[in-house]
Amino acid sequence: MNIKVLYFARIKESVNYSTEEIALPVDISNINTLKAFLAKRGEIWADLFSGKQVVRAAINHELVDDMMAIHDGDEVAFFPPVTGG
Amino acid sequence: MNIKVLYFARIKESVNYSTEEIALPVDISNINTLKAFLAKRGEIWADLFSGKQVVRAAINHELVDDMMAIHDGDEVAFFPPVTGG
Amino acid sequence: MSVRVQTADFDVAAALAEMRLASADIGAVVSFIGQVRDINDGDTVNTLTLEHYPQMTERMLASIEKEAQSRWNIVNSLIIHRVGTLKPLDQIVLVAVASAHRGDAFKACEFMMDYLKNQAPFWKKESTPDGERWIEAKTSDTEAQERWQQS
Amino acid sequence: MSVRVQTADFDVAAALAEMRLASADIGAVVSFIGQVRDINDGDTVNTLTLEHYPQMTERMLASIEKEAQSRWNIVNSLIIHRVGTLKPLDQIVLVAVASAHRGDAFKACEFMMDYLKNQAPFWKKESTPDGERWIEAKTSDTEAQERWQQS
Repeated sequence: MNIKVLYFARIKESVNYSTEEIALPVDISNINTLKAFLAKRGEIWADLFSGKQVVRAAINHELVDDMMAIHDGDEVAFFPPVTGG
Repeated sequence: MNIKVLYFARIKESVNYSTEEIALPVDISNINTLKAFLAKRGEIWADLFSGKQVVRAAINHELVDDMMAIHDGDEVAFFPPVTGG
Repeated sequence: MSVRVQTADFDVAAALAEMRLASADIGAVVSFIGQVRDINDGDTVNTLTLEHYPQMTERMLASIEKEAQSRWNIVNSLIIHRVGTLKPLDQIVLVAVASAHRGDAFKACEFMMDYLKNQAPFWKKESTPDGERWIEAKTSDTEAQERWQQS
Repeated sequence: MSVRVQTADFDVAAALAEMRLASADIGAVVSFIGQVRDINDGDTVNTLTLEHYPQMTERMLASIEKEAQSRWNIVNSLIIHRVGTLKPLDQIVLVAVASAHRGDAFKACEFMMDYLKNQAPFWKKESTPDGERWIEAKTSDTEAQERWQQS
């Protein structure tokens, strides 16, 4: 399936872009497995997505936990803990 | 001793004046005994000061309880529970 | 720290701007505005008249501010309370607290209002179509104040 | 109920006046103003830049307002949050709640700020004399939100 992935704040600066389209392998079905998939892209990605850092996720503009399923066409976002207000 | 007594709000309207000077008998030494003294002035006064109604007291602009001693020259105030804000 | 009791209306914008711009240590300003409602206990309110005990009012409000300052980290605070005859939608009171962080400002502002309601010598009389009546003190206000004594 | 996210500054006076004058059912308006401090973690702050996730921000703020409305008796509420680059003493956020009685307004306003701090997708980056740095989320903010889950 195809999804859109967005990165924000410190994570966006680390990976050096803000958005990409990804055609997911069939075994990637939730946020957890997507993080593991991204972590294999190299050192910067491993550092962000292998669990050493707190990375929050949203699917279609809703905060979700790592077990949330991903569906074709979803907009997935990764970002650090929020600091507004 | 001589004191000044002030009345406010509903109590002022009941007694029909806002301030008076009173020369206290020697046995009137605190708010409690002053209330009992005022209660003897007649029906309106008895209704206010014999304990049926909540009447708060202040001495020299400080809220006090009924056991607080009164001294010569004090400004004593009687009023209903406050309702500002 | 300042306290004003006045018949004139007050300018919330100016008061809050002055408070927050006084220092770049301030990260949070919490304010409370109280206004006259048009219905109370089911009856229409035409006017609301506030009486007070002048010398005692300022003293009591200042002592409430001082107590708040001793309990929380606050940079500045302000109480403005009107007296005289007001009508629905008129502003009655402004309590504002400035602090570095929001928790202190929220707590101090609510504390000041709860104490003001129970200790500051103001009394309200409403004029309704059926005549005038003094407003009775509410048990809920006493309970609101008592919360602060447990901590 | 309304939510605004904008780069422009906002007019607290106009916002609060509009809110309180909307109805004579309103007896209380509690508001929170957040502003940029000039010192953070011991360092001078030259500018503060707020990034956000546009479609998600409005949605999350609206859901925070809705949750507050379900928990307390509130007549109206408002959240205005700025994004972009700000400097010390600039206003960041306004949260205001109007209600018949003060208890609801105080609780709902603090609740909205605590949830906004933990759930709304904003991120702050400060520019200091030593360079730029992202502000880390604070445990104290998480704890502030958790208080509301116990009730």
